Amino acid sequence: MNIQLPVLNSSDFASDQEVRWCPGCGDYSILAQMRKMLPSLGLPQEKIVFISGIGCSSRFPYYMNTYGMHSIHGRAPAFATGLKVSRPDLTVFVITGDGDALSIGGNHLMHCIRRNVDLNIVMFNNSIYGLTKGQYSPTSPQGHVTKSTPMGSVDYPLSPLSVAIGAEATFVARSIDFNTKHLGETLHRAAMHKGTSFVEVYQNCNVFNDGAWEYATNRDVKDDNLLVLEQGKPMIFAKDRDKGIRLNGLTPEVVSLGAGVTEDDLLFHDETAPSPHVAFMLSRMRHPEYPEPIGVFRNVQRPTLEVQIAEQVDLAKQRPGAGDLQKMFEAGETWEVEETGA
Amino acid sequence: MNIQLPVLNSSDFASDQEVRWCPGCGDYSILAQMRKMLPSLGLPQEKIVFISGIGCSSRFPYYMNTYGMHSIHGRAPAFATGLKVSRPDLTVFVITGDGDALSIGGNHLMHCIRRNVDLNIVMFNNSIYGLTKGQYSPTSPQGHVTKSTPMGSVDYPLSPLSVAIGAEATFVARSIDFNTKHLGETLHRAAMHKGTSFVEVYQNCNVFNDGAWEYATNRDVKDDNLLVLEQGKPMIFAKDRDKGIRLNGLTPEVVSLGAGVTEDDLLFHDETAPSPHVAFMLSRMRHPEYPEPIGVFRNVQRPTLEVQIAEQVDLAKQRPGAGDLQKMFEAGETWEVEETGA
Amino acid sequence: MQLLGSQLTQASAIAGNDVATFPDFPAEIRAPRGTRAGVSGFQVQFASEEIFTPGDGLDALVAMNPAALVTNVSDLKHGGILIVDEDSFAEKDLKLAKLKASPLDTDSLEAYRLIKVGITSLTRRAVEDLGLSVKEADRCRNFFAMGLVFWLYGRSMESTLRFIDQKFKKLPSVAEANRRALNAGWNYGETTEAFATTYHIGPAKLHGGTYRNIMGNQALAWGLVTAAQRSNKTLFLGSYPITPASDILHDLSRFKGFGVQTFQAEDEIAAICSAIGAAFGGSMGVTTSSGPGIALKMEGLGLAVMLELPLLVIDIQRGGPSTGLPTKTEQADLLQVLFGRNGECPVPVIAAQSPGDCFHVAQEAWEVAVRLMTPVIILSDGYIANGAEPWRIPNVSEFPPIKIHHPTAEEVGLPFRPYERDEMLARPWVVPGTPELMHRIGGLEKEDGTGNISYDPENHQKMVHIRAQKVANAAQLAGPCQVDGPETGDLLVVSWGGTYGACMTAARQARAQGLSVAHCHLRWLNPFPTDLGDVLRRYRKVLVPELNMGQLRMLLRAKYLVDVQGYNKVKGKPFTVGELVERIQAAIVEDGQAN
Amino acid sequence: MQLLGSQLTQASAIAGNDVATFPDFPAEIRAPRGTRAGVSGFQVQFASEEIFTPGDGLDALVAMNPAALVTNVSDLKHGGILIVDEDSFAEKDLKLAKLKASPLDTDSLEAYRLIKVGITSLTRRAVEDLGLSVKEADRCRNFFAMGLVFWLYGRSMESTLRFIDQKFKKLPSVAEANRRALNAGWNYGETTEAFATTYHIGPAKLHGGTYRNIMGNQALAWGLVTAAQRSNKTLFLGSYPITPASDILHDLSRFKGFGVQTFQAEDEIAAICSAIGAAFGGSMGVTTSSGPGIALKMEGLGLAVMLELPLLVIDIQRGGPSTGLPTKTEQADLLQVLFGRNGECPVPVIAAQSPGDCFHVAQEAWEVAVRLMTPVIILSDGYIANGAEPWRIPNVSEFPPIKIHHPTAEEVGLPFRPYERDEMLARPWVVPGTPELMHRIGGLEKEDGTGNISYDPENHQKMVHIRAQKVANAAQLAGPCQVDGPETGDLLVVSWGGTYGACMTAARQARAQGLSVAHCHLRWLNPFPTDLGDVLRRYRKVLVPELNMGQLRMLLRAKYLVDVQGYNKVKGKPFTVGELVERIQAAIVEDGQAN
Ligand SMILES: Cc1ncc(C[n+]2csc(CCOP(=O)(O)OP(=O)(O)O)c2C)c(N)n1
Ligand SMILES: Cc1ncc(C[n+]2csc(CCOP(=O)(O)OP(=O)(O)O)c2C)c(N)n1
Ligand code: SF4
Ligand code: SF4
Ligand SMILES: [Mg+2]
Ligand SMILES: [Mg+2]
Repeated sequence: MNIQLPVLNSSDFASDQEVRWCPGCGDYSILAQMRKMLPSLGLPQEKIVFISGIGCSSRFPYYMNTYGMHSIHGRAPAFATGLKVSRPDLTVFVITGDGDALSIGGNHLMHCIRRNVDLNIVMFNNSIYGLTKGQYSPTSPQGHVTKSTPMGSVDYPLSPLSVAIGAEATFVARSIDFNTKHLGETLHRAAMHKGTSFVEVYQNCNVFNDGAWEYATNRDVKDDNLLVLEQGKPMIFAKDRDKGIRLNGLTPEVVSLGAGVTEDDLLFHDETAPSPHVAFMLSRMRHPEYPEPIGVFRNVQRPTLEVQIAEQVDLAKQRPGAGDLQKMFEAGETWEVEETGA
Repeated sequence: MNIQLPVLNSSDFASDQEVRWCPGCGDYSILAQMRKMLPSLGLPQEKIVFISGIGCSSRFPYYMNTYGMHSIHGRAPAFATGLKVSRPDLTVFVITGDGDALSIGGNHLMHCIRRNVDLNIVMFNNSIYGLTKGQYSPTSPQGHVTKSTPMGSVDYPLSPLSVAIGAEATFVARSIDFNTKHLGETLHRAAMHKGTSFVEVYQNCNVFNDGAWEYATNRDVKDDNLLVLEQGKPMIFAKDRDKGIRLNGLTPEVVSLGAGVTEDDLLFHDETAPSPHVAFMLSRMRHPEYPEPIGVFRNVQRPTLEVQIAEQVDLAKQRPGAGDLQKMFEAGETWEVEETGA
Repeated sequence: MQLLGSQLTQASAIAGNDVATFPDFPAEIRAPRGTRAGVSGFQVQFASEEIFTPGDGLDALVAMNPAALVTNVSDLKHGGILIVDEDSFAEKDLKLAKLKASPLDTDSLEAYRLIKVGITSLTRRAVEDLGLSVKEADRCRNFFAMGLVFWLYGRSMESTLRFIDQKFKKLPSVAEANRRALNAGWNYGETTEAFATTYHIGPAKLHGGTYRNIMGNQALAWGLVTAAQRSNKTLFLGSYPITPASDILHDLSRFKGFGVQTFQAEDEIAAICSAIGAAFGGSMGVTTSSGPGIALKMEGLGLAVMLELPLLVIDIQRGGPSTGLPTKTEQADLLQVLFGRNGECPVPVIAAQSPGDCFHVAQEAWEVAVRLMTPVIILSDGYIANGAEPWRIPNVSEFPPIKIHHPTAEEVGLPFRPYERDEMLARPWVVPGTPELMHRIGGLEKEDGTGNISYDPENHQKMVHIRAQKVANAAQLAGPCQVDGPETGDLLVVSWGGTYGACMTAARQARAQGLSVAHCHLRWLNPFPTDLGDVLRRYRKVLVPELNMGQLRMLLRAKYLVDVQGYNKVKGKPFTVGELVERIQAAIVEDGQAN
Repeated sequence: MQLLGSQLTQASAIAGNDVATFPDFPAEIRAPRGTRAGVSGFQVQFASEEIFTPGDGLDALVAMNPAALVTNVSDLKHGGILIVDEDSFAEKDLKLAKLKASPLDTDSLEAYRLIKVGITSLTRRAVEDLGLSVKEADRCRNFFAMGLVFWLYGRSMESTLRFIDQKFKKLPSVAEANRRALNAGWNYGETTEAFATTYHIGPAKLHGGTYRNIMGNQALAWGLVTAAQRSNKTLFLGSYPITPASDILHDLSRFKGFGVQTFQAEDEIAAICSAIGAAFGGSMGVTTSSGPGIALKMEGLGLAVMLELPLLVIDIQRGGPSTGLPTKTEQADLLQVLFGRNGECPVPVIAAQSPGDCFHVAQEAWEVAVRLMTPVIILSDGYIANGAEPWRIPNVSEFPPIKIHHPTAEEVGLPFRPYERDEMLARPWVVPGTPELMHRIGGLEKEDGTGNISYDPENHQKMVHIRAQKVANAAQLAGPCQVDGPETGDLLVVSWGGTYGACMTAARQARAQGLSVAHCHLRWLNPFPTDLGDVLRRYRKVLVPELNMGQLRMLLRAKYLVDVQGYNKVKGKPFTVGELVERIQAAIVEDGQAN
């Protein structure tokens, strides 16, 4: 039977709840792109679930006209895992912040990723705890002065994508709140991936950490500071697309094109490389030493957790006697007792 | 004043408690090497602390004649962090298992490593939960049949060293329980490192996962299956030392020496490389595709957490008025009230 | 020893006895054989009448080495039979057990009927010509001991012989060796004159039917699967291994044929959260653990209370606090599961009373969870979990279905109000995938009816009351108190959980002695039966024996202002009937003294 | 608004009034200005007599927009002054507040003395020539309102002018604008005829000395530092941000000059574990959180109980369960902190009664922790944490030292017995680095004295009793009940925590009305004062008002079998004195009715 789905648009994914982030917050843009992207999946709203932790970003599910759960701090991947394993028919998004995902929730994130549950994790990275009003987060740079670090943070920051790749990720990408087109496309590709997709989105918290991603969003400099990864393409960047990334021995270096350096000398991006070590190398390229890569770093296939669990269940169900309670109770040693009227 | 420390030996580090692992367990060997190595640090017993979580391996502190804490499951790095920050004068070891460190404790491990607390973490990897009698662990291979996975585990395993490197580790190494010399040296180097050292030790659980590391311990095959990393040396391995690792494009490959391939064509190991991506690549080389590297993968310097915290405290103490309670109480608006006999 | 114990249990059950067992494992560490810490014990009581405990003092004790002897002999009744392997009392054995002299050489064992048997040498001789190594031969010693005990109590060796065949199918020489050892033991009993008498324990009066032995954790796993089948639900277990709860995970992971999904999570937090996620999706979400792991689940459980989703949280209690005594039993998590969450956060709690009861408790808990849309906590303990008892196999076709309905848009109408309630105050369980009923749930206080976030003071007060009343409504499903004994009298013994058998037996024995004692066992610890206050007040005194410092006692005193007295034991061991009878006697004579 | 409130507090305090405040934040989310969810409130009471609460109904309300008006007007007393910015009642403002019509145009405000002021336009005009944008100009409106209120109550603007200078040092034009707005507000009051009267509140009778305002979390932070200084210890704070506890972390992180180490951990579990690690090392280990985070700390706290190390665990309670109402106040974590751990796991608990009291509580808790070698829990709540009161600045040189001794080998002798106890049952706090006293601690049950692992049943029972008795010994340090009012009588009001002020004021008012009412406030919730049972029994009735469903009440009933009645409110808001007085009156007349 071929059911014709109604064609949905962005506003069909807006819930009736008032959106309550600070004016100017990058979260609005991500929300808009998500709503815009979802119709492209061809799914009715009821087949989609958003699960979040706690944080400004984690208010996201309330604003989506889908099923949703605003759970507890850091644990969204665990709720989502249980849901997806038991309901593989649903498309499940996890919305999380840098504190939610990497501080209290780091372990769940890591295990969800290695198990390759078919979830779409979108981490809003504003390098700050927004909801609790401005403490540093695991992605805040050393020296960051915040409410809890008046003399500057001394913790060395995590690189979210390095963590994800180190945890055996099959899909890893990065985008930017106000780079709406790139963000929409990245969210779409993440949604299409079978397995855990992990997307880091640079998000501006204009109240507690304004301008953290200035170098990547300021019109004047962003092209010089970003390297847009494209599958199979050489790694070229800069406003005039006159620079590229080349491998010098084992180390990537920035080179200017021309004067003896051609595109063929550059690294070519292969998101499907079986080994993650090149994707890991890309995750190490940080501003200002390097242009920061955005786009899909890694995109490979591996059986998903829920499919493997379903397969084992299916296999077990085919065994003789499977699903027969009475048989199970009666297996092994049994004996008869005559009614004695006790 | 120059205090002459008594020269200690291995038995000075043995506590009076009976060692109670199963006969044949790899833990005995690690214990022996640890006791043997400690005198080389030139520290009196009272300056050393062992902190563990829960697991067979985590019984370790009881057997050491040092200070010790057998804490709760997965949290040893957190206890150790508090201890080291408040007592930088102590040398602190964390003893943990693959379940303790990577399952319930994964997040603490990751954050401890990125903060670069000066701790020595030794993870006994037997790819099984020993203490709870045989469930699979985060390092168990897919398909592993255990008490909790009668049809084989479906979780994709973590590579402990990839996780550590992804979490910004400054010192990462691997050794093997019954490779006593290598183990002793590795433990020594880890102890000498300033910052978090993470050492994975392949450990045989002869009761619940016997032979997991057979390929790396069996006299007949181990040399062919292991690549011993040595700083500045080419990556040569195999019983006859006739094979090596060469980079083919971006991918490491096994080559035979001779017939046009010389040592100079091989990768040279540099544990001090500033970027961790080559160390990460090495952490991806797994049996049987590759010989598995043992030794020190990465060894770089970065300020440690406790030193940075101490520095901020010292700095703050030098500020005028620092440490003056009375001044703090009286700062800001105050007013006088006359005694009214109320 | 565990093997010997379970075989004897089996054989006795088949002989028609009622049986009850108490395996006593060494602590988690694999302590060396022969040391005191390495002693593994297994206590079994079989009787020709209905019994509810594995017995108090021992009538007979088999000690395979000095460590086992000294650790257990104090439990042997005076005049009891003491069988020892005299080959295992050499210098090195004594040293391992930290003994200076052999107890066999002193007069410390005078009170018992000591029977020294050269079990090791006899076993070796029995298997001599099979070409086994000494080590292999010595492994058969337990079967020799088993044969001897079987002979002593006239048990049939049939099922054990079958067991040997089965277990060592692939090792025929081992099978043969064990068979021989078993027979040698039996023959030893029959041919030597070591034993003055043998014992005959006739069949117990049990309800007619087909029986099998069942262990507590097994019964829980079976009860869970049965509940899932009855309600036509996929059972999703999110769990993390921990003693003594792991076996439920192990069992359920073998039930994939029933559609069961098991997920060994990275920790207990993820375990409960995954189960809640599954519950949101419409599955039967279950999570299992023991004390320390339960502590970690409390934040997640608080969310489940707010979400008002059905969920089962199972706590197999062990000795605490902290890591405590992981292999020992205790009842000291009651207050934790009732109160261990921030805010006013009520959850129904039910406790299993025996291994077989776990089967029922799992189903009852699930019925309440789905009827009220609430998480429910099941308490069991190490004693129940590893204990066994005969279990009458039910007729599966007689189980009524558990009805669960996931409403559709046609049924509930639009706009959908996810926190609208029925007469029991349950909200509708609408699952993702249901067209038009998209909604969002979460841990912030919700507006009555709509489920929208609300910080309104009046609404908060109202919701707190609704959640409390909803849990209180479970009393309607659970029914009134069950009292065994006179309706009024001198003393009411109130028990909960695994002390059921000991308390009920003690109360009966006391009654048999002419005392006016009744027994009331509470299955539900929250809410209490609505008539409990009345029942308590019908007796001159109330005694609550607990394997903790008085947790139920505190609740009863607070709620009913009755001067409930406690009998408390925190030794990692169950009550003996004898000590309870004594306490009952004392309570009746002594002046009521408030504490 | 928070700014306005704190300035008014300041100015009133300087005028010699006693003051008490209650800031009411919008929920965590930064809700848009002008919406109901975005309303930020600040309640302040100042009086010429000693006061203990921020007042019940409001005498005057300043509402800067329709949302603020409708959210708060119901708290305004009939006849009270209502100042509104009439410029902010345009169509779009009403829409934001979800209002169909302007309340200013209806008769809904008839009961109040409504004073409409064009605050926005007047402010704009006042700063006109400073070249500010409209947005910037509008930011000064609060200062206009402040000026008006200052005039109304005859407060000096001096400290606020100083504050402006200080705060906007780098933005002279903003400073000037704010100064002008403030003056314009004052002048508006003086020149218009809007107000019939002004008010004069004379100085309150307080103990003589130098005073300042102090907020609860600040006082806690100061108390902790003071305790550390008094005991010559390094204060190590392991914490994870959470409302309303984060400010303690913020404050302490600025106290590095006192040697304080703050560690923002990855989560609450790591936070408490790091603090325990620091305690092992000999530091003053502290961890702070609120309900959901406290739930996560319970397993770690259980270990601390076994390790018998001093530790402070601070719970700033908020509305629950689960995420609940994060910015609202509640007292519903009492049972959680008492019982939220596996096994029998007792911990002393102390609760702060007011913002200033936090300073003392922190030190008392630490004294008990080190004297008994035990973790101690400190309860505060959102109301205390953010409330302020005048605080008499103590003379630091008068603080006695808190003596702590870390024994050496010479002192304790060898072999070292880490679980040997002194007369209070405390074990020695030997720290790593001490030669010859190397020892190992952990969460498994320990042998009495040696601290070696022990699974011995008798030993376990003994240790459970010892740990219980040790905590009970804290009662010796805490002293007897303090009763305010007659020694016997009709009613005893028992309170704990942040309801102190309201309960004590209500009891006094009731007494002033001739009722026989006394008030007893419990600082320690575990153990209770040893004379508490006697005290309770001296009154015909006992009433326990709590911002929960009756948690202390349950404990008192269980322990003393006294028919304690509750008055319970769970609305995220403190008690008003008025409702308590009413309840007291009712309790005295009505028949005692059990639960
Ligand atoms: C168990 C627990 N601990 C702490 C908190 C407080 N808390 C809520 S959100 C948050 C961090 C928010 O940061 P992030 O995840 O980066 O989200 P953002 O607000 O920046 O979007 C914290 C610490 C909580 N709600 N629960
Ligand atoms: C909170 C908590 N959850 C679970 C356990 C049970 N437990 C103890 S050790 C362990 C895993 C042990 O595995 P591993 O860390 O690999 O150590 P090994 O025994 O293999 O050395 C588990 C699940 C516990 N003690 N505490
Ligand atoms: S605090 Fe920051 S992240 Fe949160 S809503 Fe405001 S701008 Fe956005
Ligand atoms: S169970 Fe395995 S890891 Fe544990 S002590 Fe025995 S052999 Fe070693
Ligand atoms: Mg953030
Ligand atoms: Mg292991």
